[in-house]
Amino acid sequence: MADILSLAADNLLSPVILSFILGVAAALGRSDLSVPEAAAKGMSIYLLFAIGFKGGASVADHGVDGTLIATIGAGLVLSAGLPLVAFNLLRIMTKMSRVDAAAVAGHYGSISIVTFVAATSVLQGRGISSEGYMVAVAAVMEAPAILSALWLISTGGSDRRMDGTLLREILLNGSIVLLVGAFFIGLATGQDGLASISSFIVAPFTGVLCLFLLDMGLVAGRGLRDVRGSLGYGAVAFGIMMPVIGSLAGLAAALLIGLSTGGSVLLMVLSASASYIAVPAAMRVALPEANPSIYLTLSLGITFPFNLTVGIPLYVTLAQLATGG
Amino acid sequence: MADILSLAADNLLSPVILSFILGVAAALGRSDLSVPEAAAKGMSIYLLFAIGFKGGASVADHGVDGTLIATIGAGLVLSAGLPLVAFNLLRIMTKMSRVDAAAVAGHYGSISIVTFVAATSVLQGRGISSEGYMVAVAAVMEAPAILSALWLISTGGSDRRMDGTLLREILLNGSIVLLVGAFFIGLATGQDGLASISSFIVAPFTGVLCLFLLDMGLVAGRGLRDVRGSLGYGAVAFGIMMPVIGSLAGLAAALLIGLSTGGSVLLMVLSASASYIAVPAAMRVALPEANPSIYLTLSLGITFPFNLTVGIPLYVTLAQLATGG
Amino acid sequence: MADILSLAADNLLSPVILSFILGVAAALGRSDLSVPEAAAKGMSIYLLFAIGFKGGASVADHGVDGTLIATIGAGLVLSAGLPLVAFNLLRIMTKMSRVDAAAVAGHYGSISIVTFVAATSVLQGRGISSEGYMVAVAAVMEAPAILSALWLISTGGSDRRMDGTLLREILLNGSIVLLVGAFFIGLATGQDGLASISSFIVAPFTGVLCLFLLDMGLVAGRGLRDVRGSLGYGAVAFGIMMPVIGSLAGLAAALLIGLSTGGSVLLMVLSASASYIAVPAAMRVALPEANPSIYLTLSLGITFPFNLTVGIPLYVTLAQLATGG
Amino acid sequence: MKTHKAKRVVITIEAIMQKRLTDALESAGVTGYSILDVIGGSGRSGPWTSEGQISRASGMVQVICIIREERLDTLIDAAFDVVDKHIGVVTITDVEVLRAERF
Amino acid sequence: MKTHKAKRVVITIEAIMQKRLTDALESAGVTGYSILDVIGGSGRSGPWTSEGQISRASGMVQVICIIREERLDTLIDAAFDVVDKHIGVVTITDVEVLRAERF
Amino acid sequence: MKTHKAKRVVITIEAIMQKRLTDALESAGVTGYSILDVIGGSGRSGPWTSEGQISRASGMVQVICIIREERLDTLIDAAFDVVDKHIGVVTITDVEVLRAERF
Ligand SMILES: Nc1ncnc2c1ncn2[C@@H]1O[C@H](COP(=O)(O)O)[C@@H](O)[C@H]1O
Ligand SMILES: Nc1ncnc2c1ncn2[C@@H]1O[C@H](COP(=O)(O)O)[C@@H](O)[C@H]1O
Ligand SMILES: Nc1ncnc2c1ncn2[C@@H]1O[C@H](COP(=O)(O)O)[C@@H](O)[C@H]1O
Ligand code: NA
Ligand code: NA
Ligand code: NA
Repeated sequence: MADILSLAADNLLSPVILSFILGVAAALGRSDLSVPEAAAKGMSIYLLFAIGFKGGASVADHGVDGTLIATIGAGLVLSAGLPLVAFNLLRIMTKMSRVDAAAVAGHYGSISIVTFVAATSVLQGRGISSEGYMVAVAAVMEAPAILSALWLISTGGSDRRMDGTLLREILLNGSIVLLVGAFFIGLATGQDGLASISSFIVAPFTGVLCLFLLDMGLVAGRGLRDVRGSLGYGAVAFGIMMPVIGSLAGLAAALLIGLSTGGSVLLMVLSASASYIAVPAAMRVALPEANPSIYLTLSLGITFPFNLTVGIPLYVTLAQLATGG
Repeated sequence: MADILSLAADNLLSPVILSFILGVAAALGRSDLSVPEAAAKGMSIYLLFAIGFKGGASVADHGVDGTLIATIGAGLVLSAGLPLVAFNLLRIMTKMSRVDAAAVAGHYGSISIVTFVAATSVLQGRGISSEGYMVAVAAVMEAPAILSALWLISTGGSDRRMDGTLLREILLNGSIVLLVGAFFIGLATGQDGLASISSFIVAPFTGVLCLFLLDMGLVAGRGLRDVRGSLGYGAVAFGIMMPVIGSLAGLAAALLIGLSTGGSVLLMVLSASASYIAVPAAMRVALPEANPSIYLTLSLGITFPFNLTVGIPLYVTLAQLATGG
Repeated sequence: MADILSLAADNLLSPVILSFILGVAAALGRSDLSVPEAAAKGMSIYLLFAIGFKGGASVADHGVDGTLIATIGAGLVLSAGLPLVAFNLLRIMTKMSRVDAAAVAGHYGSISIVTFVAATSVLQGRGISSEGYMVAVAAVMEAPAILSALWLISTGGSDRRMDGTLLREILLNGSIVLLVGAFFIGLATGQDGLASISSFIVAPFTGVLCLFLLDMGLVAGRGLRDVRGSLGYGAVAFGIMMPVIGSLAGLAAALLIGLSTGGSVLLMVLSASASYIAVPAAMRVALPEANPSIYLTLSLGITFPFNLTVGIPLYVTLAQLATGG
Repeated sequence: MKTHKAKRVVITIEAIMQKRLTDALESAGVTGYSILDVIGGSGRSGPWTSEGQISRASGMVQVICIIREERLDTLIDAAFDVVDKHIGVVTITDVEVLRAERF
Repeated sequence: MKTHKAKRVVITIEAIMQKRLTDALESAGVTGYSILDVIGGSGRSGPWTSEGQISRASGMVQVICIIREERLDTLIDAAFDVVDKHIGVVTITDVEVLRAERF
Repeated sequence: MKTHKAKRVVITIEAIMQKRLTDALESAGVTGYSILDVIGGSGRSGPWTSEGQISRASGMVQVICIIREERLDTLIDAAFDVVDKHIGVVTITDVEVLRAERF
């Protein structure tokens, strides 16, 4: 316990997390500090490219062990399955409509790539290595949760929510394509490729992450400010409980598969985190009647800060205990 | 004298200053070269974050000596007092209306953070160290000058110019919040924090500053081109005299307090420089009848280039003579 | 031949080229991946500044040999002359109108600075050095081709297409001014200047080029998708033949002048590449009746990818054979 | 100079629906439109801004069509199908245009 | 398709005044508006462009409200208080809207 | 509040022609205008978007002038000279403006 607390304190005292907190504080204090949309999108492209490339180069270097297929499979199952857990929990803990609950549930099955990136940077800071292909697992976990959420709704009525256009949009959304594409470029060019661009994608990475999290903090803080009070206590409690439940499911899967300590942490983080890029967009198209401020505030305003500050150190400690790493 | 000239020549021949000159030349030649607004804002966020963080980390490293409080106090007095000097000088040297003169005066009490950044990079190039907390002094000097300017106007009439909203906007404007926030992050995470992001905020810093000053040159040159002739000789002379007067006031304060040579240079630069971010915005809100092209052209078109090219080497030489450094 | 193929394979397997291919694939697959306009423009400013500066610093270091003037002269002749070749080839191989053919011809006389940058990064990867002033040659080759294209049209009719405004726009367009300006800054500040900003303009250069080519791939792919079928076979064949013809003209000039192997490659690349920044803009102003989708698709959709993937390795091999380097 | 009567239709819609809307317009034979970026706003679902956003879900655009009066209904029907269940404001204004041969 | 009469009010105002304007609109009960970025222009104080600007003082925006005719005066009064001493152009156009239930 | 009749002219034109157009407007004595960025669109030459573009050749803008009715023809003539051979849509709408002293 003391360990978790000191880990958490350590984690909180990093420039990355403090930048996020600065952003939240600035937004709550109604400062006009803001990052231009194009700069924020530019940084997100940088982070996705860098994390994908490094994952691919690491697989090219260490090779793929037998657990790759199993982990991908586990990712698919977690992404598709966790929305069912989330949906039922929401129906019990809150008064949300079926549609809102399904939309929120979809977010929690899917993943937040920034939380994943922050976790890799914590692992790196502690010298804990992880399987390079976890980036690919992150990619496959984005979409199934959306299908589960739409299935949850379609069981209630008869209208088709999913069409070919939407399916293509989900599977080929920009962040998946960039992450997977960079992964394959890293895989194809290996350590030579990495060496040629490491002073771009490795050295300044943590610094860019600071500014990006400053921006995420501003957006999250603005969301919290605008809808303060629009989420009930039940929903807020869900936003903290659900990631813990997800992380435990991820840990169970990691133990079954036999992932390394670092890999276990990352699978936990993927399961625990909630999407705020791909899934909100899909929900706006497929479930326009769901209230975006509910799912965006929960995902970005509650669960994302929780994971960043308390969640990641907690998952690291749990994974170390469970894997003996 | 020969010394100052050779220092000035040295300074002029740096990539940073030449980039600024390139920008001015391109704008005067009516080239369509331009930096997108989002890219310029992105660079300014980077520079503020980096300079704030490095200041905080330096204070964490070297500790605070007894002069901190005195220097902050001096900064407040200089920022609040210099507008009175500027206002009277303007009323003597030019035919500006009271409102225009007060608006301009507010700019000269406040500070230009980019001039400050350029000065730190000159000091670093010469191996002159300075107190890390000068960044915090820069932050406290932004706002008092605005209050002085509004006070100058209110003594003339009776209408209230300042309200709670404006005060909050001034004190929590984005650049102050980012600078101070990054300062505290640097203070809290110290040299470890700095090490983790130094390949982002230290190594490429001078290069980013070049591109940023290219943009500042474009904007300043465009301003000069559009209003050529709208400023009288008196105003132009003011734009060159006032920074020198300000720098001498800053030097006097620095000697009283006992700052290092580097710290003295920076306090001189802060006193000598004129705002073009926070103060213009406040003036548009509080003094809409003041002509923005007067204060923007003076601050960005006359004083900023003067400080960048001639002023900084001059202040370095004066500070070295005065402090024996 | 086997050599060329292995070189080409090597070239294709670099992160830079694979990033371009990823972009094309994402666009053809209708992914919504996109780079914000401001971020793309920001990167292009970075690349122009860095390549110009490095060229200037290299000239400051190695001095100028007697071939400088000759190479500049050759660049002017190639830029002005190649449009005549291109125009006649187009009139033979395609059914394009005179105006469209002239507009396209102008693009092929001028240059693509990104192809040039990609070639310098290939040369650097192979340890082949080149004359630093080739950057200046690139700059002088931008404009003459435009004048040739307008001359081709004016021989047909009597209306004046060129006026003072347009000429100034062409000669002082942003990319020329930035390239030439950065070249002179590099020349003036030399290796000291380079050292002070090399962790900005040298170290991360290849990485930025990857993201920039990702964007170019997205734009090129979108162009290909939108006009698929609008170019006949003749035009497509032209888009592949013309760069080879251009490169041979460039090689002949390089041999006459006695350029190094690296310099020969770069002159070949300049002759082989087609503009998609300065020339399209000039054509929209001077020849509004020419169809932009023809010249943009040929230049960016056919010739640019050809040069990037097959052309550059081919030109390297030819230059090595011819110069014995 | 001679001008001609036409209609200016402005459709304010979520950015994620833009492609669906323009596809529907094109299917209905409306191939002339321009798109403006909306950087913020407010409505029944509260205020929003695009500042610092990376989510594709946020953000709106304005699709502007200048169209002959006789083709207005086709356009409106096509747009309505897409806008119906979604956030979206559709306004129609009388305008005069130069160079009617372009429409 | 049935349309309804309404007014389209466009207020061009300095970016720094945007928050004050929208706060005033909201106090007056006007909660529907969209904001466009103005990237340059010219007026009595000469030409300007947002290119390369970092100052919060530069730049303008357009605040666009679609509103029922009977609520127009409330809006205009609220806007006028803010725009009065400041740079700002206010225009009002007749429009037809689809789905009047939204206003 | 009292309003005054005026015209709102919107000229959608290629970004590279913007300077020529505004110079022509200024020569004709029209010094009030605002510029909006057009981020995409479609016309006879097919669809386009400004996403990821670095070419100066792509992209369009909207130049918006609020002008007194009696000065409309001057404006239109000046604009037409520039727009004539170029891509461009010119629309004119009746508007009411506040503070007519500004025009
Ligand atoms: N009356 C209106 N006038 C202008 N824009 C509006 C209006 N109502 C809604 N909008 C725009 O449409 C968005 C969504 O509206 P709503 O669905 O009511 O939340 C708002 O954020 C505005 O950008
Ligand atoms: N007649 C007009 N039509 C359109 N926009 C205008 C007009 N007059 C002023 N503006 C806009 O308002 C800004 C400030 O105008 P002014 O206060 O006259 O300098 C200008 O830069 C334009 O962006
Ligand atoms: N009817 C229209 N309504 C709105 N914008 C149009 C219209 N026609 C053309 N445009 C705009 O003008 C551009 C060029 O049109 P065009 O020359 O027909 O290809 C298009 O891409 C649109 O941005
Ligand atoms: Na999850
Ligand atoms: Na000052
Ligand atoms: Na060429």
